[in-house]
Amino acid sequence: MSPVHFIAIPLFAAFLIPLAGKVSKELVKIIPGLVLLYLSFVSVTLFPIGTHHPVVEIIAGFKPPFGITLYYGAIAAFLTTLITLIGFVIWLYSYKFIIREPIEKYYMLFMMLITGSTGIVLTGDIFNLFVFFEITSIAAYSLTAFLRDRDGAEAAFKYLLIGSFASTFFLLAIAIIYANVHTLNLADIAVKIQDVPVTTRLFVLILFLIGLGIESEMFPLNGWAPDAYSQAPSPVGAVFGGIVVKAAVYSLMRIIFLMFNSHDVLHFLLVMGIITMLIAEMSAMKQQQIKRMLAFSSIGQMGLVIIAFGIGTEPSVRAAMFQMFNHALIKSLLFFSAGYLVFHSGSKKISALDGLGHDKPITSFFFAFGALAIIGLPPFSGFWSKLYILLSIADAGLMVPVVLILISSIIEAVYYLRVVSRLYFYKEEATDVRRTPVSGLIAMGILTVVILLVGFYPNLILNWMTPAAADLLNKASYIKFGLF
Amino acid sequence: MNSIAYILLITFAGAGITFIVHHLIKPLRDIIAITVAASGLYFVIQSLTEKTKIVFGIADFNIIWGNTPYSNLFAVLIAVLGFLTILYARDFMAEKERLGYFYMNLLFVIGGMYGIVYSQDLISLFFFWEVMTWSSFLLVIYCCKEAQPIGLKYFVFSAIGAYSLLIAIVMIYAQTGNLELSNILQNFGNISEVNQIVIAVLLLTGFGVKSAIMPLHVWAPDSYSISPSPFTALFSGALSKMGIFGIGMVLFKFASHSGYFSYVKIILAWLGGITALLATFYAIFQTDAKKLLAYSSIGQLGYIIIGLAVGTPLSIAAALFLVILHGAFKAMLFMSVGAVYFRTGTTDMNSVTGLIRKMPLSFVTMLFGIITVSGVPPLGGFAAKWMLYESLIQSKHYFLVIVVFAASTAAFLYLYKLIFSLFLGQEEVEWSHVKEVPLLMLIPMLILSAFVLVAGIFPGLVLDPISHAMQYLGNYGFKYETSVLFNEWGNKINMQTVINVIGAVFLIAGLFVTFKGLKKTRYVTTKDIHTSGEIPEENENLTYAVDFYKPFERAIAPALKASIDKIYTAIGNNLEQAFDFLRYVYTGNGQTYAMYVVLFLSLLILFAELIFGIKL
Amino acid sequence: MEINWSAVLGIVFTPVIAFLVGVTYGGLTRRITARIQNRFGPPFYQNILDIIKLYSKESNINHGVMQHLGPVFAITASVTTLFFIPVIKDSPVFTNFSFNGDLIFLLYIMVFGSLGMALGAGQTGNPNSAIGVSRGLSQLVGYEVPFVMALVAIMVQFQTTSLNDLLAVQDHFTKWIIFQSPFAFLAAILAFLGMMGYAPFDVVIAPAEIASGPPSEFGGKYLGLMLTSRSIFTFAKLVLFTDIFLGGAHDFITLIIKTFILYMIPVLTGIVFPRFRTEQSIRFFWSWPLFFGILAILVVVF
Amino acid sequence: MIYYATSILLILIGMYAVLVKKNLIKIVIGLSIVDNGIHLLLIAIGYVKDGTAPIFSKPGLQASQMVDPVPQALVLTAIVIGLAVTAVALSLIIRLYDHHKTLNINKIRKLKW
Amino acid sequence: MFNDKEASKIVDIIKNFARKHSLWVVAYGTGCGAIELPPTMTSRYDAERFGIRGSATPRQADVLLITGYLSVKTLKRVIRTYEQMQEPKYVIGFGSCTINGGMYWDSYNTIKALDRYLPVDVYINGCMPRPEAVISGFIKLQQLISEGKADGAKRYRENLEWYRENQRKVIKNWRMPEYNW
Repeated sequence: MSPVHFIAIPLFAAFLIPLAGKVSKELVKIIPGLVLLYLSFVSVTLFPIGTHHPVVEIIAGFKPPFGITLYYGAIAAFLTTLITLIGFVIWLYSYKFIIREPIEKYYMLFMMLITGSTGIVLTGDIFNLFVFFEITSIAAYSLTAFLRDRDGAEAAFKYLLIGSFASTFFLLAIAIIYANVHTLNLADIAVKIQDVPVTTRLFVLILFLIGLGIESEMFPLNGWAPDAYSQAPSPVGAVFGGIVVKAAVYSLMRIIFLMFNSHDVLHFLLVMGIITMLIAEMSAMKQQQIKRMLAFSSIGQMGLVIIAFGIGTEPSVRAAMFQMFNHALIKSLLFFSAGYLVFHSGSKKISALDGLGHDKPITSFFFAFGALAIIGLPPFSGFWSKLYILLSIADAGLMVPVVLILISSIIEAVYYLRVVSRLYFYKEEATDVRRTPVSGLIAMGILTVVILLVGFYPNLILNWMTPAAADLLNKASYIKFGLF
Repeated sequence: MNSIAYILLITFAGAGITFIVHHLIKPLRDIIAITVAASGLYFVIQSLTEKTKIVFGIADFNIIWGNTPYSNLFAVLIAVLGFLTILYARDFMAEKERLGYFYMNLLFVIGGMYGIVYSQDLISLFFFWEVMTWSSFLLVIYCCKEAQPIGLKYFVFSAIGAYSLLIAIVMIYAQTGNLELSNILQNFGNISEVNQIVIAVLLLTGFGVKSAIMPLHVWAPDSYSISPSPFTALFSGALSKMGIFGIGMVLFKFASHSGYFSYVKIILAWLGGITALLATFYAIFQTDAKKLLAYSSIGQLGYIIIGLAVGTPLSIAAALFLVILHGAFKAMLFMSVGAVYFRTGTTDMNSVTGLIRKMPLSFVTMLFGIITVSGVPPLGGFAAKWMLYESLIQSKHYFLVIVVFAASTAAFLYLYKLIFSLFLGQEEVEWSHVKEVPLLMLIPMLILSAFVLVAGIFPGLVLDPISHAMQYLGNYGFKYETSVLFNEWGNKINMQTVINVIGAVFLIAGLFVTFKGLKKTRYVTTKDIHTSGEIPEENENLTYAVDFYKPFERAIAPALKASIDKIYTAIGNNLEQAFDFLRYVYTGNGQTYAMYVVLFLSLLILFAELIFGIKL
Repeated sequence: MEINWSAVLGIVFTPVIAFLVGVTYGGLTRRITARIQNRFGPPFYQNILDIIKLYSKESNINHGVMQHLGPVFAITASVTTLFFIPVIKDSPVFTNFSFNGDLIFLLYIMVFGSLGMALGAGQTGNPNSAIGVSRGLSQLVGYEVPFVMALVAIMVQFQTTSLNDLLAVQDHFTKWIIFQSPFAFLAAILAFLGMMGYAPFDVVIAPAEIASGPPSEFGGKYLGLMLTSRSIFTFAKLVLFTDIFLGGAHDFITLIIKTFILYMIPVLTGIVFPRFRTEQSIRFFWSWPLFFGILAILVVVF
Repeated sequence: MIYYATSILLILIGMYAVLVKKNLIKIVIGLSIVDNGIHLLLIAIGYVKDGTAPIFSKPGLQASQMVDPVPQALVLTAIVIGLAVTAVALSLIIRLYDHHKTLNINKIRKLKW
Repeated sequence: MFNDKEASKIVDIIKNFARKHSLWVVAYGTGCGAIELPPTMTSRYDAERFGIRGSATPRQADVLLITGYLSVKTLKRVIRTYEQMQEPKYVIGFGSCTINGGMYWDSYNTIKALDRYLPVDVYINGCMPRPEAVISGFIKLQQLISEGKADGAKRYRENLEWYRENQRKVIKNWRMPEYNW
């Protein structure tokens, strides 16, 4: 087994699905599940290996720095595991949720997204990174418009517009880098970029910040995010929040730690993270639509992750990873439950959710659970990651971000709890008898159990987080293994 | 395994089991809840004799649970009140919905409180603090739609408190690199003085929210009054004490090193005094019994804070004595008001009246409660007030003692209004169907009543554990006997004599008045009163309850105009408006977003020097 | 068990003497009032006759057990207050229990009776009673504050809270606290006006307005017990003030003289003044008396 | 040098179109122009004056005389991606026109705030 | 030593002495006679020297003073007030109207003879009686009390049915509360 499976198999599945669609609709639904199950299995088996010692896979026989490599280190192991597992849960949820035709296109694009995301995480080549980025993006644009309604198309177009900008700048940055160092291998670039004139490096940095910042939802580059999150089908929202953004942030941080590891850059990230978080949380406060609210909350959480990365110490990076993990889990749970809540209430509005807690006790329970977890209350997993972020920030001697993070947590609590209140306490009688399908409930149940488990026993994840953080921060080892 | 582990395990697991059982076998639910609370009580008593410590690692931290004399004091309070509350809830909540939810959160609250007092490190302290916070929030919003904004307010304030705790914890971690209590206490002096003060103030703010110190109290009246009565008893009786627990720890274990700290203490003491006075004034003008009690709670917590902040042995003893006592009497009062609510369906003091003959035992409970609150001898409240005043005078807080005294005198007003409106006064036809509450609700009330009586006669019995707790806090040398209290000037009061004299005189006079002309003494209804010869109709309202203290209100009107609550509301609304304004950044026009991107790019390039330190 | 007979004697006789003195003072008040109003007035023993008559009423009514116990609370408070005050200085007979309590205790036991009465009055269901109680409690808040300030000033000045210690300090008339701490005395005596409940602070019972307020449903033995209690309580308060400010008394004659002089202050004020409204009286207590109280404390502190 | 200048000019023209033009089609055209600008830039980076194709077609040919093959490969990929994006964009525009009956981007802002 | 009988006799004497000298009056100012009371109580005639003082409520009062004519409407109130008083209690009819209706002898709604409805102990005649007459009436009552003859309350209780019958005759809308005598 090799890390190539992560890219090849979903890609293959993506092309297989339309064919399978000719045979049977059920097959279309089952194939992604099987693929993701297999990938999860692979990721879990490879996990200890990658964590212990990075695996570098050479594609097509060219040796680095000339050929394309896959770098499966601790952090890649962690992220692929996260992506595949979340992907599997999302598939489980989609199984009954996506009932609109064309199902095969949905699953095809979904597989493309998985391919792209794992590719971003795994690749050791900057242009390859760009390509995977584009795969992810195009799949994401299409998925956003999947429902074929007016707003979906609008959101997708905005996403596309901004996303094209991102890819443009990214490509420009690659061009400039290539012009200067004549290599595309990340490890090689990391070695050679030191000789490049400072001005050029800075320009490249800015272009990367913009290009990847758009995908990692940094303010003011995140105009697309609320629309895309809220108009895409709910599982796709979970994919965005749980997979795509994580991959984007990872690549941003990888590039920054490899090429531009300076305090000023990190401080800039810190400040941008804070601004992103605050503005997103404040905007979420008065949203009328539940999914839009979740989108803003997602942006806010990514702000938090960026803050933690911006501190740039090992504990903080570890905390950021932990937060990414928790956010992927919890936000997926929230999107899942919100999806069914919206479906049952027949309206995207928060005000339409009154009393759903009585009609749909289990789904509503999951939403409430997720709300409590994402605010960062113990004993849920969100508590630990937030705590670690705060501790690491304070360890770095900064107090202002701590205060601001906590203020935004309070705002977060306010808008989430408002929704929870509405669910349970605004109307007493039950009206609707439609049931949430079992597969959806199982998906949410899995997430819930994991959240609680991690909440009570954070070492479960934290133990794997330490090598991942070290991997991300340790440029030398990356260069060493990346170039043999 | 030892007792503490059992306590936490049983309570938390019991909470989950209760919730599940509620959905499977409804009748078992109450039994399980009561069993859980009872076994918690059993193990707390077990743990009193042990001195144990559990250490295990979670994440990167050592989690340490252990008991100290100080925590034992609070644990007993929690255990007893928790048990009695659940006992009381059995019948009170019988007809309500969502009982699984109720019992689960109630047990979570109890478990969270156990956790707080047994935590020997700040991580688990904060962990349990938050557990307690959200489970109590869920109980506050339990009742109805009206409770939602109130619950939200409670949660926001709790979150502010919890997060200032968290900031302090984070600062401590940054300064000492460790979060174990024993370790922190050793190294706290090494932190710079400014940081010490900041940490202490943050901790005090955090704990102060739960104990409702003045500028942070606004959540309390509404939350207390809207939450279901059994929980309110626990809320006011035990949960608010967690703040006190923390404040005690901060004042005596943490920040005793810095010289500036005395100023913090003085400010805290005065805040407590103002809290006591203003809360009392607000309580006087309430028309809802639970709201009145809520303000009363705030006021009483003010006394406790004064006692702690003044910090002489006697004042700490008074504060801790009040902690125990307030737990008991406020639970009694809330239970008694709850009993009224249980039978009449309202706690509006303007409409309920004259229940004394229908609910005599509830009345007795409330009578004992208000005598204790008012601090009139011979019940326990007097011993506490006595110690508080003496210690304040002897530690030269002359004006504070006046404020406190004014507050506790003004307390007579609302206490009288409470008992008068609900139990005394005209017996209206509207409430003629009312009966005494079931036995299971009476038992907790009567147990607590007996306790306040004993605490009044033999304060030494309660002061024994308190003196142990104070030794843990580093305060020695306060003198007491089983029923004799001494102040620092050597004056004393003998509660035994007091109760003997009062009892004897009361007995003689009572017998005299009873047996003098016994046959010709008859009972007449409350309709048969002097009305200048007019004959009141059967349903005519003769109760004087609306605007009961109008003259007093007129006298102190200027003091009541400023309302902190309104200030907070204004701040909240304006902030929300401002947030609302911010989201107009997202115009919805894709081109604008693209413009943002380009502008951001240009800005970065233009100010590259400023941002990255390199000129582009 | 050895019985201290002189103490027993004191316990038995102190209330009796207090009652007799108090009731006589009450009668004298009526007579003095009458003389000032150019009337002849009732005999000085008129109040005793009233009380005997009330006890001899053949039928009594109550509205419930709290009304029944209200006067009992009142008399318990009066007698207990009396027992914890040294009536005669250094006398083994009349010291009673005064070594077992102190000023703070006295402050609280003094309101015990009013609260008990208030409960009793509350149960009658008469709106007038409730109004009276409301006024009384409001006024209580008014006058307790300056009174406590005065006491705090004294306690701080002499570093004791015990009445016996205060008495021991005033062994010569130049050392009377009235001279040592005049502001405290002023604050206390103004508060004392309110405490006694004569005009202008008689808004509680206000006979022509709210039908005598709290006791309006009390008659017969209940009213009798209340009046007994009031007589004892008046005397107890007078003795307390004498002990605090005027150096107590070594014998009965001095005691009578001192208490009578003290007693005349509220009585004579009451005769010439009309009635304050409740809020007016509260504001009054929070103006000059409070000022004197603060002054007293400041004098002690600096 | 002219290649660099032209490519930057193209990028700027494309940017202008995207940022200022209100018609969705024009915006997409703008995006394409930006893309093309970058492609040109990439080619220009790899260009060697008087260079040959990067094939050892005749003996004695030095690697330095060849144009860099990597940018060309990159550009090929990028063109494909650009095409895909344009296709998606145009299909979205069709969908938008169906729903809104307009192509003015200012009027297509149902999702805001 | 005294025997029981003598002791009770002495107690009776003390009781009667106290009762006699402590007459608390609840004055029911039904008619014009009420104007005569202020001079009686104040400094010119000073009734207080006989132990007579006003009382605020019937619960505390000994004497019910009916100052003038009683209409049917006021009778009801008077009866209630009387029944709320504590025994021993006395009634003084004040002025001619209470005796025979006086100048309202032919009025359709005025009570002619008070004695038919309430047990009157002492009548003071005159229209109006001067304060001297009032005081003399009180002194007469005091005499009756000390002789133990002022037993109006006892009479009322014993002949309750007769009184009730009379009362019911004139009071048409009889909605009096039932007292548990």
